[in-house]
Amino acid sequence: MVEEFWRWKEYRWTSPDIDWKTAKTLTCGVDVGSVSTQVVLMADGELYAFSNMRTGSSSPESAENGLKWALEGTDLTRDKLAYTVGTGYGRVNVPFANRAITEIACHARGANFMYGPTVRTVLDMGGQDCKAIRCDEKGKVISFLMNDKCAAGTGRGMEVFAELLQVPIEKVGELSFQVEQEPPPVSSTCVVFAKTEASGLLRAGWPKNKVLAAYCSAMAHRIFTLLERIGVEKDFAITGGIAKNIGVVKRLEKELGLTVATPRADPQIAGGVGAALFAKTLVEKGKA
Amino acid sequence: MADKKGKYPTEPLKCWDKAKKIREDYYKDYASAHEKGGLRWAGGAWTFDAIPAGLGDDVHPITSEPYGASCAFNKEFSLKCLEATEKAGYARDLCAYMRNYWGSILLNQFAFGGPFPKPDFLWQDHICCSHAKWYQVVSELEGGIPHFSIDVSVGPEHEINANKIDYIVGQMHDGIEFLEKTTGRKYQDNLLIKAVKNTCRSTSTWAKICELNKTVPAPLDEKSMYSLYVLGTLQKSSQEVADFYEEVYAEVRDRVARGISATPNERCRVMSDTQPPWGFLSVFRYLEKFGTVSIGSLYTFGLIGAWEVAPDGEWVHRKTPMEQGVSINDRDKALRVLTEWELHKPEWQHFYSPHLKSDMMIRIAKQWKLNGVMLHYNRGCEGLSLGIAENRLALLKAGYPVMVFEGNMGDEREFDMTRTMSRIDSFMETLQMKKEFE
Amino acid sequence: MITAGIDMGAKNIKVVLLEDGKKIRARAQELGGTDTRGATEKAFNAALFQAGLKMADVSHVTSTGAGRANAPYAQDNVTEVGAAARGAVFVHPATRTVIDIGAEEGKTLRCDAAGKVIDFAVNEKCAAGAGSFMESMARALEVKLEQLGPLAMKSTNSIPMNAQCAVFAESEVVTLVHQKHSKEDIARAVHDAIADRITSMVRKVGFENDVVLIGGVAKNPAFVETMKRNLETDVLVLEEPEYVGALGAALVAAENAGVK
Amino acid sequence: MKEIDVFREWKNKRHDYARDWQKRTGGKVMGYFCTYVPEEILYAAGVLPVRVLGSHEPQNVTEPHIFAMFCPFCRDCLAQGLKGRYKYLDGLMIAQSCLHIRQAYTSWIKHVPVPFSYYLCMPHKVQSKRAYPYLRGELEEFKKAVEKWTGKEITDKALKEAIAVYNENRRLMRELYDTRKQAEPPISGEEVMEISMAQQMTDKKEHNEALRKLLSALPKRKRDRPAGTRLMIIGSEDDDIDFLHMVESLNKEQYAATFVVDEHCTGSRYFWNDVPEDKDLLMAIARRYIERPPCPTKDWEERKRIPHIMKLAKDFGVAGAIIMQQKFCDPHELDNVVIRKELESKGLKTLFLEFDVTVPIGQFRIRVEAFLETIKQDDLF
Repeated sequence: MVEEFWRWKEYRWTSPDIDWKTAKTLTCGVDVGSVSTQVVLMADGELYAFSNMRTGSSSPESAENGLKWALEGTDLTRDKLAYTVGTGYGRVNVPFANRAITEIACHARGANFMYGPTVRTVLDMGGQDCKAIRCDEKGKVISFLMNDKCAAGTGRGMEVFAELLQVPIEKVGELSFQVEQEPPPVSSTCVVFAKTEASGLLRAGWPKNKVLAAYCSAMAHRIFTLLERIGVEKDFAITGGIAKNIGVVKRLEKELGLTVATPRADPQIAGGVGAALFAKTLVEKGKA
Repeated sequence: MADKKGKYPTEPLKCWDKAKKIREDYYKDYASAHEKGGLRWAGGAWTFDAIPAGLGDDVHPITSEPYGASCAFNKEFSLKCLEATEKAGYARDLCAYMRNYWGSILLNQFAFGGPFPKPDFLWQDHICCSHAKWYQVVSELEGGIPHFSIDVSVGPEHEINANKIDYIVGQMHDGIEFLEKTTGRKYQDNLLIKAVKNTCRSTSTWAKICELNKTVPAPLDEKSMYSLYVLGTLQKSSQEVADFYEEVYAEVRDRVARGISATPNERCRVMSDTQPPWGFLSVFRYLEKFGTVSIGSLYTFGLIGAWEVAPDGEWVHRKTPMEQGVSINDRDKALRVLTEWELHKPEWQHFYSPHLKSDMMIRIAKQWKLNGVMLHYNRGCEGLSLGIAENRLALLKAGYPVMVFEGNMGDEREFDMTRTMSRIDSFMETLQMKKEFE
Repeated sequence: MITAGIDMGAKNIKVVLLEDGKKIRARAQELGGTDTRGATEKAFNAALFQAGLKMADVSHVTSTGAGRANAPYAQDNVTEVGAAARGAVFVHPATRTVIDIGAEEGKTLRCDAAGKVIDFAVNEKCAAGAGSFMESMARALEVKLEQLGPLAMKSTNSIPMNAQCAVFAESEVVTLVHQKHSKEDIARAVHDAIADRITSMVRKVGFENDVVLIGGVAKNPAFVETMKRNLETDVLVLEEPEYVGALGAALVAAENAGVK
Repeated sequence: MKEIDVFREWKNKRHDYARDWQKRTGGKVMGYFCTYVPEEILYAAGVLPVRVLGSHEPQNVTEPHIFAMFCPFCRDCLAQGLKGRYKYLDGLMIAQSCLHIRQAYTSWIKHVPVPFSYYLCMPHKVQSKRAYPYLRGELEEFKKAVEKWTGKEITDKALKEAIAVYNENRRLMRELYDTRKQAEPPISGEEVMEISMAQQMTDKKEHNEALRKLLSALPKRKRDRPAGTRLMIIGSEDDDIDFLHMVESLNKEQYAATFVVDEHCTGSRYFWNDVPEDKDLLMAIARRYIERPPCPTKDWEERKRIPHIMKLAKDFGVAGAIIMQQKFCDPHELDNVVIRKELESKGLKTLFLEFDVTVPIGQFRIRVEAFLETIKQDDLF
């Protein structure tokens, strides 16, 4: 295949208004997910720079590349980083991390920073799993739930689907709304069978957008039932890649009957942010 | 392709409307029992409903399995119930009937309109490993309702002995004490005796009706049998059901006499197994396109029917104790008769060994002259799916082609219509059946 | 007389042209993609071109496969199960058990000498145990699909794969990579996982020799080896395994067109 | 330590042990499903009861026999039979509990015939006074059947001795569990699980001997890691050693944790109560099995499991409970909702995990670490 529709844009960012040299503590958070890797650099607990890229088959390399890229253009060097926390699926394979903390704790903490202390429920829609987290005003995890054994309703599932329909993944959301009326959701839960079902719908003459709509609403509903099981309390935040897919988010909001809080930055980096913040706390507590 | 008209005359069932009415009244009576100073109780379709009957004629039950099936017919409502149950933390693979029923309680919505009418007590029996626990949960969801369940898992019919019967009858006596204590009513043995006789009569008569389906062409197809047998699952101990079954028997016998067929183009006879996916009974209509009729199943025959093996090996209806000249004149005797009668229930035998079920199925396949068997691997009921894979092997060994399809009697999310249809297409091909009309 | 069989598979569309129900004149396939009708026309024309025939020469067309109901050109259709049996017995008359692994469905059937199906099973609900599973695994291992088999052949020891969902298995593969297992061993684990699923299905139907393998995955030598090991019997791979379904349909077409 | 290795050895080489026992004693070996089997009667007849457990390997032989909606454990057990791992059994039996395991039994005796097989109709309504005379009667029948099978009478003397050996074994196991109440238990949950498993596969006399040696050695033992978070396992059948090992070997600076008690049938439920004193020996045995900590299939109308679980949690100073449930285990699914509510209401965190025979360690690890963080995450805030 020449074009890879599932591939989303990798990028990096540096804060225009922070001078790291004036910062007391510089910390780093590395979130090596099954699909994407983010490296977040924070100056005194403020977002300074980050990189967001796809995870390769080797976590250590992904982490390394992520860090290099995050530092790129800033004259900051890694030796200045007081403490690094690794998180995500490859958290134990981050060579330069001082400690590993689970993505559940990090996403709750990160959401607390990015969406504010009023956040009580966090949904992390990652590459391969979907986590519903209840947390307190400090971003401390009270309870959590993860989807099991089946990948329907995950980022990876969405990629598979974008590939099948040959629609760039960033476009899936908006296109899914370009339909006369909302179709019934695809019934299959299995990612692969959802594909089969979709091919069937296409054969039956459904336009792509309508199929996308059916898939997005199926995904939204699956996530909804997961959230129902843990109980949604406001404010409600979404982190992870899918947070950027309005096709799913808008439909989920409709089912929940509440709107999702708006983040200060790309929700995909929440895990990394949480990790960097934990790093800061650990430094301050002299645990580093 | 031939058209829908076939070589056999067909006719709608006369008893249809009455069946419908009995069912509607049943749920009305339950819901409105309190208005008339009566009582409401809930339990399973297999419970000894003859026993609470001794509390008075104004005591009305609701049996959860048929209720759950009624929910399943309404896909939208059913989905709401199922999701409410999941939200409450109950697993998706639990009994689909109960998940619909629990959901109704959680949503406080009665499938037949209005809020869910809370029962005064729970009266159940226990043979599969969850039966009594279903009502443990019901009691909890309803904020604590008195609950009594009777353990009947004492082994297959050929092992019945005094010790086993005493165990069950003993529990029944305790149960009657429980009923008097919880309701504050005086228990009336004469009503019990009447109800026990009705139980034997309705279940024996239902078997007689099923026997008539040995006829070629079959006077009844399974789809219509469902709407008739269900009454037995509602209240097999009621006079009304017992009498009604005798009417049905007369009508079906008349159909046989006049050569009336359920399907105009019967060329191939199959049976199913376990509860069907209730939301998708159209599967049975689909079979007709191939000139194929499902004449029933061990489920439709044996859940409510009482059977015995005649000296010539034929499977025939069980003679009632009254026909056998047994006199029932006190509580203990009534309870013993009821126990023995129910312990012969065909659908209770396979709980101890799937091989007993295989034997019964093969017997049906032979005596009802079948060409093949469709097994519903039912994710909604572990009790009736118990050992079903062994049944499949045994039927194949006996020379009957078998089709397997996975589904769920009460959770439409686990039934895939398209895949099942294509499965049927392949199966019909193997039976050399061609579609006769679209 | 020329008849045609079209196999509307979940991934590819295959066409076989048959002469007098005896001689295969052409085989062609196209990726189904989103425009199946267009793809079918392409495949059909390619086949006609190969055989130096025109549309008008084809007297009967029968379709099979997931999308058989809306196949262009087809006068009638036959189920995948029926087609697979007919095709397999035609190519290899001693066939009694057919294992067909398509992109998203695994099937097993037992049949008689005439290609009449006696019993069959299709994998339920989950796609582990199908070709697409193998594809996502290859992707997770970052190797080409064709390389997966040969890699597995080089494996020295077996590691169990626990995840069954195609997508979770991907992450398990990544985990195994992290645990420094060799690509060879992981590739084998993938094969074992699928082969176990398929073997379960085959045992359900019960197998009789000869056992033949059709469908795309049949071209994978490692998979064939694993199946032989599991079933402790020989498993034959028919020539052009992915066309057997379409061939079966073409045979049915010939029959329906009255070829003796 | 060597006093523990012996149990691990027995567990790992369970088949060799049984075959060797057969040779040594000339006695019969009875495989059994479900811990409601009255082993005392078999032991009195000179029979070695061994519980059939799975091997936790992927397998492809049970699909034709058991529909996939039944629990992985019953399929794994049947696989052992179909693969011929238990060829040496002289008999196979089951005591009635759940539908799932029953299928392993019924398919096994049909496709892998054994000289003697028995289905014991253990009552479900153990909360009814009617269960006592009934079970006593069933045991009477069972005793006769065993006597017919072994060709020798089971004397009261033999029964008394068997009961004594079994009660001794139960006492020693409870003593072992008591050591886990210490702030720093001398033994890990993984090790205890190996001992409990061995307990279900070996001659109780020999198991008692080994237990005594272990108990006298334990006081001097120090583990190489802190106990950390004190965990309880609540579960359906559970012999997932790999999982316990994973949890108890997580990075000890951050995630130190130890299983200090359990409530499932491959653990405490199996030995928690003794056969009481009773002139009528069969009634004594009946009472023991009726009054033992119940399997959910028998825990109704009242829920007696819950107070028992809460007491264990209190006595062993538990901080969190991991509910390990075999996928599709309906009886436990009908208990877990209330059990979790009860534990959470007492401030005990719970983690629910659904098990298949093979454990996807990766997927579980993240859940367990996050769970431990929710119990002890204060250093992060």
